[in-house]
Amino acid sequence: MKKLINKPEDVVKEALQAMASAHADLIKVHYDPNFIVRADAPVKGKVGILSGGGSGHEPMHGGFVGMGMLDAACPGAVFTSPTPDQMLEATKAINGGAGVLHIVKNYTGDILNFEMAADLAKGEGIEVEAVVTNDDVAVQDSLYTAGRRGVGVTVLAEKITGAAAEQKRPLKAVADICRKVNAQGRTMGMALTSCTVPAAGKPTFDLPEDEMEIGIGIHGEPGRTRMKLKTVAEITEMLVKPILEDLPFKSGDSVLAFVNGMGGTPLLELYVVYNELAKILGGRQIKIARNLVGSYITSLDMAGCSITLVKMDDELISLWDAPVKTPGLRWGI
Amino acid sequence: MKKLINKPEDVVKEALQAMASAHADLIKVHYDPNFIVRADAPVKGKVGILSGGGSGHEPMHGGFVGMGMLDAACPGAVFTSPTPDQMLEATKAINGGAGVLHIVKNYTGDILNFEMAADLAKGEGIEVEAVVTNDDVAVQDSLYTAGRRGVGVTVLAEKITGAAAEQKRPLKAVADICRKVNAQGRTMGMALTSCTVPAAGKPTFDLPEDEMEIGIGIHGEPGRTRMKLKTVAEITEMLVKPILEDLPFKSGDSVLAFVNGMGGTPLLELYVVYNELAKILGGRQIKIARNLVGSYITSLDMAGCSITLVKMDDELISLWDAPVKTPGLRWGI
Amino acid sequence: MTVRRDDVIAWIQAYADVIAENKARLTQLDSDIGDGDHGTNMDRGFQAVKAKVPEFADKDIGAVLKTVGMTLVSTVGGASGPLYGTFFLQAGSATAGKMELSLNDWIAALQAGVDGIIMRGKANLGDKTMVDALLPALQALKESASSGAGLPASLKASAAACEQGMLATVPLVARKGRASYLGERSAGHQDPGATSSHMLLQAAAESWSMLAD
Amino acid sequence: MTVRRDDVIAWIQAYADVIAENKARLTQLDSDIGDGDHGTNMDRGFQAVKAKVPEFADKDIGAVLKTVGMTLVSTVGGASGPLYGTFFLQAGSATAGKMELSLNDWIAALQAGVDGIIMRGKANLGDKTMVDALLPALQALKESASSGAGLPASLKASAAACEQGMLATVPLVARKGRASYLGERSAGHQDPGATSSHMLLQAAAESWSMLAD
Ligand SMILES: Nc1ncnc2c1ncn2[C@@H]1O[C@H](COP(=O)(O)OP(=O)(O)O)[C@@H](O)[C@H]1O
Ligand SMILES: Nc1ncnc2c1ncn2[C@@H]1O[C@H](COP(=O)(O)OP(=O)(O)O)[C@@H](O)[C@H]1O
Ligand SMILES: [Mg+2]
Ligand SMILES: [Mg+2]
Ligand SMILES: [Mg+2]
Ligand SMILES: [Mg+2]
Repeated sequence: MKKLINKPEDVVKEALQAMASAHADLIKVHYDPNFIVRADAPVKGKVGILSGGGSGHEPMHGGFVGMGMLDAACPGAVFTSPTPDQMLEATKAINGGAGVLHIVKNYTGDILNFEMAADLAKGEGIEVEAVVTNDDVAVQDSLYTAGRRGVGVTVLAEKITGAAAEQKRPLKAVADICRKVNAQGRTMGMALTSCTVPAAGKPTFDLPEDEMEIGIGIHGEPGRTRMKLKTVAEITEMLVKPILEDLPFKSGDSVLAFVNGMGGTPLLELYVVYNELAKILGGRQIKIARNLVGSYITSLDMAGCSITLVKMDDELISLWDAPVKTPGLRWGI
Repeated sequence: MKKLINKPEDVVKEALQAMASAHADLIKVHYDPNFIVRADAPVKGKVGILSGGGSGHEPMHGGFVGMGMLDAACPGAVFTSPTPDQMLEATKAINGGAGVLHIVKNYTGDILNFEMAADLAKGEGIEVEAVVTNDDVAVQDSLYTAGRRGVGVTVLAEKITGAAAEQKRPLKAVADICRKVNAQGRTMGMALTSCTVPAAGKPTFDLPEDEMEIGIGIHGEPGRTRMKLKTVAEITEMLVKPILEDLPFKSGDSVLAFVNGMGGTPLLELYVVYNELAKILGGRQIKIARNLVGSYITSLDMAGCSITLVKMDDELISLWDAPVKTPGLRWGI
Repeated sequence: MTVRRDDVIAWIQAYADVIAENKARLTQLDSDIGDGDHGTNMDRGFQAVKAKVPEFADKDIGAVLKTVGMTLVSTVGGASGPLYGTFFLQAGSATAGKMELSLNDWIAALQAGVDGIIMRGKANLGDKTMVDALLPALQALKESASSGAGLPASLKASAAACEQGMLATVPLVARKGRASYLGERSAGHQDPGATSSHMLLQAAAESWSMLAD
Repeated sequence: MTVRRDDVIAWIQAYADVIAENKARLTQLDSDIGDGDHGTNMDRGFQAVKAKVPEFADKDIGAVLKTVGMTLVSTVGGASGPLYGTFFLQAGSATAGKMELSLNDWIAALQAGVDGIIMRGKANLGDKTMVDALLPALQALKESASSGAGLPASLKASAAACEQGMLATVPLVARKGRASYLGERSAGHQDPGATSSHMLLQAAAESWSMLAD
């Protein structure tokens, strides 16, 4: 295993310490239980937004804490949902009196832990709503599975919902914006290589030098199908088609297009993917109103990418454009 | 070779097309000869800043074109210096009447091509100055080599110099700021894996599963020494020590600390490196006044990192803090 | 023939050691059809439980099991944290105030624990989860008890049925948890959670096998 | 016994083909001690030159060589682009207006080209660069000419000396270009630029070997 680490079990804690010192102007880090809050939390009268999940997806979620996005994030162990006690303490720390929204990716672990946390927080008199993101079209037959995974849309939903909260909209309205982004968003991902979980010490799956996995998640789960490596034009088509058909996205739609790297893929290649995506969407008269290209929701050192499209309207665009000031995403301020 | 590409020879052009469409609000792309300019170039009365070099280092340099940083960037083929005709056209396109500064990384190819371009531009009546960055302490005996390579400092110099130019300082003063950042900056890098040049199709060097290279550049050149993999605490110490001794950095100094990923290393690990760096500098009473953690000057898909320190004063800090609006680096606006 | 408070603690400690020994194996099973952390998760949780033994060593069995549950909830994370956490919390409620357990008490505790897992995770038999190991174990325990067998024999029967249930997960296509994302590709692998559940009841059977009648 | 304009063009075209065939080899040499692009760089440049042949096929030799130089400068990049570009630009200046070259004209052209490379790259003999192949070639050419040998024989001697110079780069420690960063680790590898330079003069010797006396 080739990683810049000391002991596998210390990676998360050490990264938190680094974030605390590197971004002291934006965030504060609490330990035992671990969570990251924006430096000025709680913001009075504003809905607090909490997300969280296993570590290994950096900059998500800790890198999205700050003005205009998340109020707090709970990092679990690598690829392991955080625990209810973390979530409860974080919920209390960001409750500015207007309630707290939990943005939860649809994984059994995340759902169960956030449910327990919400029950505990409500028991302490805090109003809590939860929105579950489940945008991964790679998961078919969701009746026979734990349902679609929450992936790329989560990043975009956190940004847009954060902007709505910043306008001091009430909890229900903020949660509705988040649900809308999730409902109008779809993602599909692929891997060129497996990732290696530090504690496991070896790749989660083996992938021969000439093969790739289509329909992977963000935890080194193998995808649904394995096939010979193809050109990026063919790969992009394979990712976009099920996305477009699923919502469906139609000619004349405006979208936010997000090309995401899985952690081991350089920006150069992500731009090459974006180039193909722009061609495909252009050919279908779908307008890319806004875009994001980079590694924002990663899977440790996995090479590969995901594509997310969210159908946008004027309100969502103006919320996307609103200022954001976090370690991982920043503009307008 | 596992890459998200079509044909190796088309990668650079396709990435340029993607940047043009993804960042149409910030930049424009010219083809044949290839260069990227900020959307509002030339800015009247402002020194134009041009950089460039081989592709494969994204976001550098094209991703740093925009308000507060570069006016133009010339991308060469992967790891190959661009050509004088590109540089000449870009120089003309950004000349707002106050002259143009070329920021050149110290590689024979870049030096020779920029020299030819400067001669041609001067021939057309444009005032040109060149600053060569050469911050790589891995290169010893610079008398017996082509001299120290320009690496991490280049990113920081482009940001700080761009801010000075934005204040409409004259060419000589802008060039002096750039020289000062370079003179006060030092970098050292290491690799966990080789990178793979698309046209070559296989890794530039072989590195066994339990070994690493110390003192690498940003072009897949092997480093000066190869050794068994160590903990990140030991690695960071090995990178920082020669940096500190070389300038030297002393107790009481303020620095801009830059932990850079080589393209295949996830942000999580870069934070772990930053954590070690902060400990080492803290132990020596060197203050981290500002920091940057991320993959900004990369070497395709190489896993590894570099550490750059620049000694800062109040002026440099305020130039660093000044607004910047580029695809790759953005704050304050 | 009863299980005393110290026997319960001995069982928990024995299980923590079993998990530590089998950490890599559980993680490997989870790598095949999940995200490769089940061993690490369980080990983190049960090491924390072990460290807490001094705190609950003088409490009643209900309190012991509840503390185990709380500790798991706040240290394991993932799917297994809330599930095993709920198991112990519910088993603790069912045994509140008790200093020793009869066979019937143990049946009630296991019933409450398994009900808790099903209530929280909503898995059905055949979904390829820990439930596939636990439900047959509970069933066998009840049958053995009603046929008049004693505690050690019933625990043995329960662990054996648990093992069968665990092995029976191999051909199944997962419908719950991460493994479900693999669809048909999840068949042919043993479920990690079912495996750790079998280890739990196996540890009970072994740990309590020589209890005085 | 002279080299006519069409012979010069034939040489350039033959060299372009040699480069295309040896692209992988040159890139491999550059991977060992550089950045693995020398073959790709040279091939990109000489394919562009080949495409331009129709444009300069009716010009004088000086103009032909200058166009080759300009094309290399604007398509090769890296270190070799300005260096080979300057070589051809300077050789073109030395042969301006000529429609054919005597042996002495060729000596003058090669001298100007090599001087240009040294002026631009500031490499000394022994720095492990193309200069280590080119200087001995120039020297041998002059010696052969002054000993009275004809053009084909002198070209052969020149190419042979060039090969020796190229082979002599193997044990050297590089002091210029990217290979210099490797320090001692650059020894034991043949310099890619010296290799492409040898191919250039070898192509001249072969291409012009059957010129009528
Ligand atoms: N809904 C569920 N009900 C019961 N057990 C479940 C459920 N979902 C998952 N499991 C169990 O959890 C195990 C995985 O646990 P673990 O790997 O620790 O958590 P995660 O899946 O979050 O990484 C599975 O093998 C399965 O037995
Ligand atoms: N200063 C120099 N003078 C002469 N030749 C040089 C010099 N620097 C490099 N070279 C030659 O250039 C060759 C490398 O060319 P190439 O790989 O195309 O460019 P780059 O080094 O920019 O990647 C070397 O093998 C060497 O022969
Ligand atoms: Mg997990
Ligand atoms: Mg090169
Ligand atoms: Mg798991
Ligand atoms: Mg080269």
